[in-house]
Amino acid sequence: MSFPLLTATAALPAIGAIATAAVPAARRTAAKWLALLVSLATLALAIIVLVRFDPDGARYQLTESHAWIADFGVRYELGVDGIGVALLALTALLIPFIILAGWHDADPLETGSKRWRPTQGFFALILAVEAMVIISFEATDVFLFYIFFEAMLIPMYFLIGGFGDRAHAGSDEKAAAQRSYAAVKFLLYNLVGGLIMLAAVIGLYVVAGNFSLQEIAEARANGSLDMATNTERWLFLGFFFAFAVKAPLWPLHTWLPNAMGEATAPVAVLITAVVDKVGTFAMLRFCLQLFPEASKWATPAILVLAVISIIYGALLAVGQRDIKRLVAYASISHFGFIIMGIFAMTSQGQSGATLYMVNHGISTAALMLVAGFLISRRGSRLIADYGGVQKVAPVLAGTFLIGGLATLSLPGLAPFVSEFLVLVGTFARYPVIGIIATFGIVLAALYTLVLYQRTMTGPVKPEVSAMPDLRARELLVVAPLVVLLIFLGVYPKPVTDIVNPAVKSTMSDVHKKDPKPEVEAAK
Amino acid sequence: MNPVNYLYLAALLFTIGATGVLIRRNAIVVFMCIELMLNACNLAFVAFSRMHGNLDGQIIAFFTMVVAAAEVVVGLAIIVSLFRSRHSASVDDASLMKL
Amino acid sequence: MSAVAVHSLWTTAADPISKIDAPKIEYGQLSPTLIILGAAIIGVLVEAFVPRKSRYYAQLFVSVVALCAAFAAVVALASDGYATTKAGIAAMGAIAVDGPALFLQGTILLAGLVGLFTFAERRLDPETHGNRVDSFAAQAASVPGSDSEKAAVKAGFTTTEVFPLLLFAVAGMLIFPAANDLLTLFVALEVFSLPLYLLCALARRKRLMSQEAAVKYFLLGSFASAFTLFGIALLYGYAGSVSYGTIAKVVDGTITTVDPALVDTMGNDALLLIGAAMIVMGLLFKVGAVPFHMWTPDVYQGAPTPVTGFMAAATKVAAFGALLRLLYVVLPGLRWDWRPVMWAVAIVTMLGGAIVAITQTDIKRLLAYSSIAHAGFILAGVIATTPDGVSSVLFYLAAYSFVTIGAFAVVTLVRDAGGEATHLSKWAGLGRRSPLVAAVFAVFLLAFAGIPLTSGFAGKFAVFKAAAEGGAAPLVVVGVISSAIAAFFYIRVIVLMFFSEPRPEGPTVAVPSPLTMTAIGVGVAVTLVLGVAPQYFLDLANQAGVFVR
Amino acid sequence: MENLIALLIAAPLLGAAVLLTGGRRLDAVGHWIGTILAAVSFVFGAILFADLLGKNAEDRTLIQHLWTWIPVEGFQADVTFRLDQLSMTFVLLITGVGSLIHLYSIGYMEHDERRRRFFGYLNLFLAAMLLLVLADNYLLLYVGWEGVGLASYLLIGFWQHKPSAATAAKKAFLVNRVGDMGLSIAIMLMFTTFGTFAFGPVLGSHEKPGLVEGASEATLTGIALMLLLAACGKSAQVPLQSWLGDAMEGPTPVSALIHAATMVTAGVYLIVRSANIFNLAPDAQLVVTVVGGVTLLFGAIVGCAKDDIKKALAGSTMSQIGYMVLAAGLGPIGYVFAIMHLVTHGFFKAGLFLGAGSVMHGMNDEVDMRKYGGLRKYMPVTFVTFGLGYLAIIGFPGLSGFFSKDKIIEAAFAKGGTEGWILGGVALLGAAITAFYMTRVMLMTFFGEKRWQPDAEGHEPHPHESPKSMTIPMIVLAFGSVFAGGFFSIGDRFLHWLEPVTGHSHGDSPVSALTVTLATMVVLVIGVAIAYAQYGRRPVPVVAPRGSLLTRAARRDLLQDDFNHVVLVRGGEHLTRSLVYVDHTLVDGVVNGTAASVGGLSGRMRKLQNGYARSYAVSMFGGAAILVAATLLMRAV
Repeated sequence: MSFPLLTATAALPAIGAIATAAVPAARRTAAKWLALLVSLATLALAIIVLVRFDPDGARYQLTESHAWIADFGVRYELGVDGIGVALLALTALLIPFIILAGWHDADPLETGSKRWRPTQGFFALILAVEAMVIISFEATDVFLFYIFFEAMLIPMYFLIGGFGDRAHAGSDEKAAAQRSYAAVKFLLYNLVGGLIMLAAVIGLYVVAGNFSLQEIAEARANGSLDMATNTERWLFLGFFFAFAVKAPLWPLHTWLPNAMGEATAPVAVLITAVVDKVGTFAMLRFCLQLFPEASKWATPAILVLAVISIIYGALLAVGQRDIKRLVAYASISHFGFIIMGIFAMTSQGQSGATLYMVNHGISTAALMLVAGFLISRRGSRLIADYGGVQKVAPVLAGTFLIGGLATLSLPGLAPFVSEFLVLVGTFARYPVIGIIATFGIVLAALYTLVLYQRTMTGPVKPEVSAMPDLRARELLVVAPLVVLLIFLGVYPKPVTDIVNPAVKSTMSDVHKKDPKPEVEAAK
Repeated sequence: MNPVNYLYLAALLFTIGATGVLIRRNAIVVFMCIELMLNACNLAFVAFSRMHGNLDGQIIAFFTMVVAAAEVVVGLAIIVSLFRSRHSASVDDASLMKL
Repeated sequence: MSAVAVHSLWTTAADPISKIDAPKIEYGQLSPTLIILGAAIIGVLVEAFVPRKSRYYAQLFVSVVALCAAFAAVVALASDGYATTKAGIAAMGAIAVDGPALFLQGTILLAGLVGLFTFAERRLDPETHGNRVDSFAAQAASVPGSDSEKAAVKAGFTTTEVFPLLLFAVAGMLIFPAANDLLTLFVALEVFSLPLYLLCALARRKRLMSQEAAVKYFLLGSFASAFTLFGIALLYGYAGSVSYGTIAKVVDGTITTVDPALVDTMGNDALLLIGAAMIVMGLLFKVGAVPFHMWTPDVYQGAPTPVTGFMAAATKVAAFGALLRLLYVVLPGLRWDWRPVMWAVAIVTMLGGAIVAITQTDIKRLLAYSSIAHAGFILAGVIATTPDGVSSVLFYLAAYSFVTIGAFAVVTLVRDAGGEATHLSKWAGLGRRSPLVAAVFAVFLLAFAGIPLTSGFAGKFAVFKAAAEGGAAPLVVVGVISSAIAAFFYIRVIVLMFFSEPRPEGPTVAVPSPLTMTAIGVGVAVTLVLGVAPQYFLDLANQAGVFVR
Repeated sequence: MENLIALLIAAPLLGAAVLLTGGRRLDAVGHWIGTILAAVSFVFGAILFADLLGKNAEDRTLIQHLWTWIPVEGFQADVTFRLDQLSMTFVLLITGVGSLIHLYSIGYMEHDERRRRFFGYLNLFLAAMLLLVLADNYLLLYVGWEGVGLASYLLIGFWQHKPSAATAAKKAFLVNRVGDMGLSIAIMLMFTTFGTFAFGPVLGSHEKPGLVEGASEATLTGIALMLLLAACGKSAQVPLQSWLGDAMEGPTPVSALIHAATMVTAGVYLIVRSANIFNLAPDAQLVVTVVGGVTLLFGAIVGCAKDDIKKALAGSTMSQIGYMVLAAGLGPIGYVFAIMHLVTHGFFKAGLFLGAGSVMHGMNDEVDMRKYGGLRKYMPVTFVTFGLGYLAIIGFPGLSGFFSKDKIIEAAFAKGGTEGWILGGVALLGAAITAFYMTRVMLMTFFGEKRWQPDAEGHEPHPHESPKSMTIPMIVLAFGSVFAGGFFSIGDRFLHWLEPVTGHSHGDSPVSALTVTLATMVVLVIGVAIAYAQYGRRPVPVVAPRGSLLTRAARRDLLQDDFNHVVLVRGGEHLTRSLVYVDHTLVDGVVNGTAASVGGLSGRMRKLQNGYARSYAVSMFGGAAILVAATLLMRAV
């Protein structure tokens, strides 16, 4: 029985959350530092996991398995494959930045009772989310996964609803109403998805008799467990629906703009860069492995939805007046790419999708956090309220531009690699879909550059004329992300090496081979 | 004569009682209707007991009476207290809580 | 009928009965019930003889001791194997001592104990004339607002009768799920109903509503029990016996001794079906299933909150226990007749409860409707008609009862000038004022909503799983849909507590005595334990999942 | 030796990194750092060039593999550089002209407080452009391709405070993105067809083509057309030419380097590089020639109507690149001459732009030629250099343009058949128009009497010669524009140099080379004469006359922008607006509607709870009745 590394990685932030919540009201700053240190420690653990993980080793590594609820056929089973490790690392990496970026977002405005501790709550909740996300990346037991997939909604819900944007901080009733609307919408949307998945989970148990991903996948593979076609399809749909809501896939996306618009920038990043990844990750891990046939059956429909997401999200991003909502719709477009890559059922597509999850996390974080800094300076989310910022705050503008260029996946920055892989992977099997999706890159350029032009260039608006440039803390948040974007853009090998084997085995799960090129290289 | 007829009677009484509960306003009367229903049950018990030729039914009838008596005790207490505080025994007046 | 027949009847009746062998009572196996009943009677005596000042303490002492002793007895019996191997019928076939009975009795006793704590709480209301007061009327007999009431309050009267009443109710509830013949069933029903009727009428504040609740509960309750009784009569007529075992045999036609009278009644299925339906209806009334639910909101709202909590928890447990036994022991042969009907009932109950709850504005009514919805979920498990179904229901009941009592206990804490502030608008911003209470209540709400890592989720999962395995997949789908709807209004309350600005004239949160604290604490503990590590209790429920015939 | 290739790119990249992250403390020396690093890169280029000359023709290809970029199952992209004669030519052009323009910018941007940043961007551009021409596979080329796009975006919009500049930058990037879309689709097609997109395996060499031979013509045509789309975007060919005119919002050195000499010619590079694909896709080639021909005229016509000196030159750039594309479309006959014209054009067009910049520098950034006049007295050096560039571009015998353009016209005729006649005719006509509008520019700027007045602030411009740092590059470029063509053509040096890569074939022209040359001369004279008649003989009105319909259309880029505006911009706005509406009302509305309807249902069901015990009893009774009935019914059925 070796040291339970994976459990520790998840448990550390959980404990940290409790500890942070327990910090007395007066010692606000202490809570912040505690949270930051915990997240850094988690990052350290994640790195250890990364190091201990052997890409060419067994499919699931660092596994742990303990009896839990025998009665439900549930075991406490953890294990990571390449995909899981990559996303785990991403999560652990982003949280410190999120915490650092949200340093002042939760300083109490109005004095409630002396026991009211928003700051502690804020950081505790972030850590709680981290713990749950991490464990859902590690879980190889469907039920275990489901539990945290659902449970993470609650802290997220409080983060969205409880800690509004400083843009409309204070007692502005309307803002408060919008905020709780967004929070409720987020929760109900995902809860409905989750509950429908619950039905499917139960169904899976009735069919399979246990929840162990490996066992079921094995049994499916060697045919000892055969589902009736319709059963499999229903179960698949049950699972997929929940993931599609979380991801989010058109037309189940409308909660995201509200949530990201109303939440503070760091929380918005938490939603789109971390939590939503669980959805796409789960498609790759659970939908494809548990229901390969049904997945193939549903592929055309899903691809169409994905393409719609890509174009639709981009077009709506163009039409937004609100910076954060714009980023939200951009994310919808990007999630379209990810899902398309997953269901293209080619190695390039799936590797690309996984890479995309990581890159999108980083790029959105960069863009959104800078946007957050911008918004916190001017106290408005409306694009129209800005102009000429580039002149007064060049560094801010520069980082914002880089974030934007990453969002439009400029070659040389990380997202390009993944986006191109997804496109090429899709094109290889579904040329038309691939070509339509390619229009997305033009639209991406459109909304990004329009955003940049309207906010950063042109004559300096009087309201922004006194705007300070990025402060040290903020620079500390953005700079590493930018570096990472460039590094992974020119040298993504470290990630792909981890991901490829996992993708290969996923491909074999769905019994799919890559299409051969028309003209064989004469070797 | 055929004990089945007693059953019909019992059913009839029961229905009358139930109808009374549904249409009468005065709590006391409603309550009496319920008693009527209970007694209809008793009649049924006795009749069945006669048909099966065992005594269970008759014994049950006695239990029922006792229970009915107990209900009377509790019920009247409640109804009276309601009446005293509202000066009305109409069940329709007692409708503070709704929706 | 012919004269001969009449004569024969007379003669048989007139025959001197040679000897009646004295009934054999297994006191040991009945001890839990007997202890409670005994304590209840002692309680009555206490009321009669102990000076008023010290009654409260005496009663509290007696009740606590009795409940603990009874629980100990239950545990002893269970560990002695009566839950599994030695399970049997006691008291001349009147009472079954088996797994479900003991499990539910244990649950009821614990619920009763926790409920008792909330009954005994006297720190919440401000002291009047230097006397600590609890949530019950100083003198139930005195007209609200009258001089006599004022006098009673001044004199510091308290209705300590609530304790014996509670005990009587508990006793009835103990028998109810264990009853092994219809007569016992009926008697037990009345034994626990009547005290509850009274308890509902005893609120200290808002007495008019309290009395109204009592009247409604009483009239409708006895109306329902009249139906039950008639149903019993019909079943008796059908099977010529009220003993579960015999009826079951007659129903599935495995009976050995058939006399001519039985032959022609047996042939008459109408008796059986109508009778069964009516009995089931009586039980559905008690669990508050649609369309027999309409008393629930009014009574829950009007009754003193501690009573509501106790009632909501324990009554459900007892009633579902009885329902299970009836359907699994008496009417298994009739499964194909009652299952579809129960399906319908379960569906309308789940949806109806959830939907109507959305627009409620009073926290107690809200919880009432949520309890209706939960009744629907449990019914889904009942319908499974598998051993899993039984154990899942048992588990659900155990989980649910503590959450409920805890939730209502929290409700008692939030007060303003007019007593408990039950209108939702008053709960706005509670999270800002007293985060801890709000957080605890949020935990309960999440458990109600069935969010993972709470007992609510484990229970819901168990029940739905059983239902799915029992071939009731559509029920599961309806179930998840209605829990989605239900989630909405639980969330609404949370939003209200945490995200809306506190009202300046908002309510205060009273600091309770250790009694209520224990009640709430137990609630939270059970909620989390059953949510995170339910295995042990599931095992218990599984062992307890078999009925004795 | 091949290890030097990476350094070619590394030097300016380093410069960009340092200058852009360096912060204010580098303001003092920033421009020198930038210039020196550009020069360093040029030196490396020269060394490599010498090395290549040392080898014999067929093994003049250096490959440098750095690292594996994207390794995925069945998909491999490497960071590998290929230096052959073709890319070498570009390297020298880019670093050479680039260095000169860096030097020029030192003076030109002297008074701009963001000069350091400007040089950072310039270096960034050099790095990207070099990556573009040195990449050994299409994906890496794509990186450079969009890299130059980014640099051009940043430089066009360098004066961001001017909304016009910001808009122009955005427009340039977007139009290029459309082209890039073509490139990425082309790459995807290659991947699915060949399983790779590296030059070596796919293209092979011109005598021994690679995998392309195995592919169907349809596929190849598809790939070729997609590549052409990319080229159109980058090289401002019809229909994606609209951005180039606006791009003149950028500082003049930028226009000279990026939008005249180097970046805009990348499209030609792409086509010539992919020669083996186009050779096997004749239909695509035809399209290429058509695009080239159309743009040739389009640009020329636009160039005639513009009064803004830079816009006029921009039009001319389009038209000249049209020549190159036309040549590239002709296949092996034309590739070499396309590149040759590209190089010579690099010299004289850069020179012309620098001259224009120098003029503006002396005229308070006045760009309207109608407000110039008679400047030859005030800025002699500029006048001479500009004049030489002018002679070169119109193809004055003996100067660079003469050789390169002449060859192209000849090749066009050599295409044979009606196509040949048409293309040749177009090329000739283009030559005439070129002569016309360039003469016009020349006359309006340097001849006639002075027409300038005080500007808005009321101070009279004092035209003066520019500082050395600006004039030196102009002089050097003037030399290039005079002698390059001759140097290349004498003994077909350039042809032999490039042939191993592009291959070459002599089409049999229906008309002899001499005839073509004479014809060119004739049209040249005609063009000049008309221009002189119009702008030399009588004074140029300061306010532009209304002009003919064609003139007015040409002033507005032949209404192409208006078309874009109406169809794309307006249409797009309406589309997005309506989609926003749809998203809010329909997609979201369904969800909220469901919630609302459930709420309403709840409200109605609530009414049943009317507080009357008796109605509760009724429901119970009814329930019981239903229960009984249902149970009986179950048995009945």
